[in-house]
Amino acid sequence: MSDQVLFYAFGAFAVLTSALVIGQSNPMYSVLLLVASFGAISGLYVQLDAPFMAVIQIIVYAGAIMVLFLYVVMLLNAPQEDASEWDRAHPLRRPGAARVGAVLALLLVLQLGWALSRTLDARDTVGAQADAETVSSVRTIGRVMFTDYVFAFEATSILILVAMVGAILLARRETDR
Amino acid sequence: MTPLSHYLILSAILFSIGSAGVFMRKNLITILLSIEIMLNAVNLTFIAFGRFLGVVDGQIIVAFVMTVAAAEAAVGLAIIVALFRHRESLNPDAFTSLKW
Amino acid sequence: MDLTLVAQLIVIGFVFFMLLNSAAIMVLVERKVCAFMQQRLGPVRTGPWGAMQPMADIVKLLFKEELRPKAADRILFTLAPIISTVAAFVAFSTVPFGASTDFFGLLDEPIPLVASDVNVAILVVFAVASMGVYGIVISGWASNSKYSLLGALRSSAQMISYELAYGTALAAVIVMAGSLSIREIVDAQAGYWAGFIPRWYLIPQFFGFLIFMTAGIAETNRAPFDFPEAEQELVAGYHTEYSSTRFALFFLAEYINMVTVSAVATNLFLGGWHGPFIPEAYGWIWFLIKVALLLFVYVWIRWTLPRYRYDQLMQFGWKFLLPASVINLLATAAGVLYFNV
Amino acid sequence: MLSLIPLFPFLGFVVNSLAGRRLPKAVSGGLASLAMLASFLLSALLVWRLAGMAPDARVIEQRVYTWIASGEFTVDLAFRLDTLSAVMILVVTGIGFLIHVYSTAYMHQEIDSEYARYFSYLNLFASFMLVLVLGASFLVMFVGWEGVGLCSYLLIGFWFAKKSAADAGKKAFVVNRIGDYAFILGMLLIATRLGTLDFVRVAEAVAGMPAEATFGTLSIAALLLFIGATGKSAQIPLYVWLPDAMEGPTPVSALIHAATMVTAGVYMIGRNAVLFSHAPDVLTIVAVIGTATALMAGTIGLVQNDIKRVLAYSTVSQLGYMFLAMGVGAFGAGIFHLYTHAFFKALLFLGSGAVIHALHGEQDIRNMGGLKRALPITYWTFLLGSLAIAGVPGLAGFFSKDEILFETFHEGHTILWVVGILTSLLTATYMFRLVFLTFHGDFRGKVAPSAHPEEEEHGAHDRPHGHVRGEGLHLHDAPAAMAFALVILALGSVLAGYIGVPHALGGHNTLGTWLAPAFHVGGEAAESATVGEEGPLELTLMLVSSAIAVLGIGLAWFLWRRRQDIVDGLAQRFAAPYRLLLNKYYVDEVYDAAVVQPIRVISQEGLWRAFDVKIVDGLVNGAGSTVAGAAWALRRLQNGSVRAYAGSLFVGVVLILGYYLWR
Repeated sequence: MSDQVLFYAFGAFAVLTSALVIGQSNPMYSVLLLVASFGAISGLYVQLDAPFMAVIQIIVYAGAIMVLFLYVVMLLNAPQEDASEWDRAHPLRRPGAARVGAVLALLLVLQLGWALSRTLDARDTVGAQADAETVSSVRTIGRVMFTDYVFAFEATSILILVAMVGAILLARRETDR
Repeated sequence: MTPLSHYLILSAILFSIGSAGVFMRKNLITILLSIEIMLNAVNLTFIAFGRFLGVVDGQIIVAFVMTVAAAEAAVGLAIIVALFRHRESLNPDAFTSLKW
Repeated sequence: MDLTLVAQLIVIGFVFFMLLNSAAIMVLVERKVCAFMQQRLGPVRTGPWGAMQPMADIVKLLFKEELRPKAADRILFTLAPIISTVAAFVAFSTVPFGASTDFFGLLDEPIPLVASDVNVAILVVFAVASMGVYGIVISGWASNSKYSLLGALRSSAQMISYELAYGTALAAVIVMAGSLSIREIVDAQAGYWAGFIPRWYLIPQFFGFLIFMTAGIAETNRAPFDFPEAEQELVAGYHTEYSSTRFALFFLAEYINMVTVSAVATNLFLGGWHGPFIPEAYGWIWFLIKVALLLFVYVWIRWTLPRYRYDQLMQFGWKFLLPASVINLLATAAGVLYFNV
Repeated sequence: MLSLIPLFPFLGFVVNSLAGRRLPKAVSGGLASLAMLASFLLSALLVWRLAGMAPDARVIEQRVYTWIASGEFTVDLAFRLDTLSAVMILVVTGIGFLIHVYSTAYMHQEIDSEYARYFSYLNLFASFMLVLVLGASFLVMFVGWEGVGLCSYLLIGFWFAKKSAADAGKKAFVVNRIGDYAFILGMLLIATRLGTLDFVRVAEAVAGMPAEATFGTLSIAALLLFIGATGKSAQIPLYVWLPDAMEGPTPVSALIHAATMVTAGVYMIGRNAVLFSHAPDVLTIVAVIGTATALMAGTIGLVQNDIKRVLAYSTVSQLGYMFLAMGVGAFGAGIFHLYTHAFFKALLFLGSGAVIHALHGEQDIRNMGGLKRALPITYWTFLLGSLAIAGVPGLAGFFSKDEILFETFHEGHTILWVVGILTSLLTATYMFRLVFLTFHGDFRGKVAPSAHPEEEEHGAHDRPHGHVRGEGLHLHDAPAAMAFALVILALGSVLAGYIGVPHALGGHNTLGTWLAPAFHVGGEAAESATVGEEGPLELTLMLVSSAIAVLGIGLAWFLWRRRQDIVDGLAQRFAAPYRLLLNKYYVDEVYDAAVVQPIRVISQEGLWRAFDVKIVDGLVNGAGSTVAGAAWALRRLQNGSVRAYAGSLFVGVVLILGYYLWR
């Protein structure tokens, strides 16, 4: 039962923080809240017997990507959203696109939930079919990743390289040329 | 143990929050953050299913997703910085023309 | 089993206590060592041989006035030091400091001398340490002052840059030990080569060790990489605006990080609690000795080497240290494949 | 081995065209000449080998590779050397070599790059000409056929800065295209009807059929081919380009527009002797046109004042002779005349070139005269050439021309024979008019002193040695290289005839017998041997034509040396005909009115103004504006708001998901 409790705790925290990320207007807070929600999600990973991915989630997402975001926020000195807006207000009370968006999001949740209720039997638990060792072993992950997924791995590495070059080229000042 | 569907519903909620954020916000950075939320929601389903089926493939795909997310963040943020240099604004509606 | 729980709690408390005190002790050591290096006496008034100096400092810090700039962001300004300190403490939580003990037979089965035993411990250390950046960045941003902001940017950039070399150096050891659990890594270093050479990874991974320590010093923003506190340029860097307890927290975090890096280095390269003359059960003594040695090296370096220039630092990190660590990793992997150790 | 003959000049062309501008004149010129010499020696060797074979089996073939293979119709890139092409390659390479040597001196005042360009063209021409001659099938021949056309265009327009030269080049090319068009048609007709393009197989196929009494397929094919020949060999109606072609450098006129290229048509007919002899009507046409051309060109040549133009018209008329021979079925005689004519006409052109060279570009004979003493070598060689072309007994022209006339008479074309005789009278007359006006009498030109500036402006170069003082005029005779060519060719035009001494004169027409097998398919008897019986008749005819030649010379002497006034008087009394001749029967003007203008109008008003502007451009612009309109419509969607895009995408997701859930 304890893991149920943990699941709900983490889940609630993740949902709350994510909601707050898009719920308020200060990008600085958004980033930090997102980090928090990542923490919660990595907790869920631990729950799913994927400690490795949990740690990687922290290192890569929280430790690298989010720092990058934080950086840009600081670099641009995080302008609040344009004054001509009603960000202080609750999302649903905004006119136009925002409200539509909220409605659509709700629709999507309902649809997905419905789809799940139709496709899955709610009773079978994640751990029902396989035991933890099969998925928690870093060794297995490494072996599979570098055998079955080696091509994807190489492709990703090239993608990273391209992204790096592109980022440097884009963020460079024109006067450098 | 927690039912698989709970995880899926949770990720569905997260995904919807992210997607709602994409066009409820008027700040490019926040929009990118929302995209990250969506990616994480997807990751969660991957890992949950991987655990459910007892295979590591889910985790591996998540690793790839993270890599792609990193690349996307790097390039996206670089673009944002470049844009911000042109217009002192992060409002996506300020960038409706392809060149100026 | 209650006893086990109690013992576990005792261990955790012990770790917490040691870390708290490490800061105090390090302050004294630092000042003394620096004084001797500069032909001075250092603190002498407070207590015999100035031993009470840390107490005095703490009292002073605690009784100072809490200052917060008007334009500062209240929440984050308060949050930043907490994040740093928590990260520092948590980082140590998975670092074992001794062999399993049964507390002189009190327990029926021995418990490991570590706050929490995880099978990916080393990654956890790494991950939590990387969380420390947030404390610095947030503090720099929240205190809304140029010096703080610049200091924060610099130090975070520095930490991120050096994290890569840091992690790669770790990876080399992991490859050799074939495990992510610090405990297993340490046990892999038990025993001797040719009867007298200890099987520490220091020997096969000497370059790894150098890289690791260099990156570690940079990670903890210590001289000669102490840009956040480059007084001449940035007053005091990211904690310029901080005073009293909050400042004390940053202070504490810095020293704890030093201790953590030294402890990890001890476990990964110096054979942890393994050593001659002392029975396995009291291995933690060896551990303490080694950590103390490394900490002394920290202080030694600080008062010996001048500070780098910032661009030099970045150049060094990206253009030398990272490639070197990668080469080291590849060489290690090749060796492991070849000798299939 | 065989393919090397055209290859040598081609290599010369490659080198000179790629590296020429960097090479000094000595190298580029010497290289070109060496290439020609090499292929001449090689040809000589091969012909020697050919002579060693059995008279009926004198053929060397080389298949380089299969060029076209579609179904059972195949064309090989093959070369064939038989008795006919043997004569041709010797003429082409031999005279070609001499003219290359001559050019090294003649073109000396060009700058290096131009010099190299000139020689690269010349080499290219030689190589194409050899391909034409050696080609074993219509298609291969056509490659050379087109190639020489191209080179002639390039070389006529060599001084393209001069508008007249550029125009002349274009004119030559266009007129040639007309002929080539007919040639292609004939080729295709043969390919479709006989299923092959190889000369031998065509000949065999044709030999199987009876000669066409009425005008049938073979006749059409032959006629089309002949039209092509008229284009290339400057016969009525397509001769107009040749006189203008004199804009090119004189050696070019000598090589291309006198010795080799223009004879391609004659060669082609000889090559397809069997085909033509199976189309008697066409043969008659050939004979008539040849004679008409000969006469007309002769009359025009009588009054022209440009030294080179006179020679050009004489070339046309001599070609007329050759076609006459072909027309009366005396293929051997035609080729014989081609061969001798190559010598003396090349000689004459080179001589005129020497004169022009000496006078720094002066071409009008009215401004010449009395150059005999100034340019002895040129004079004597030129004189020999004139005698030879006039048909004075013992010289090359005599034998070939007489053989033609005899064959004509013998075949029963008496009218043609009369016209031929008349033409030969004309020939003798205008040639010696040229000689007298140029070399005898007093110098009529404005005294071109040795003042250097003027020479510079004539672009002349001034060598210190080799200057002869004549009439206080400062001239220099042909320099060594030119003199060499002149002398050799002079010897040629004296001796060349002796390989074709007719039986009547106790000789036994070696060339005739040598050539005979080329004009028949395998077994048929060489009938040129049967000429022998007519000995007495032939002798009488010879006497007649010799007399005519002498008469013509005398007439020229009388008119232009003694009684110039008579000439002027005639010119005044018969002003209209005189102007008619002077303006070459206004043929150019007629063509311009009849062909050029209509075409221009049609293309301008019809094709350009109407079709291109209205329809083509209309389509293009229409497509453009359509796209633009569509884009204008679609642009409404592309409002550039990121969140709008995201929203539409999101709506799509929700809808699709909903659809799949509902059903």
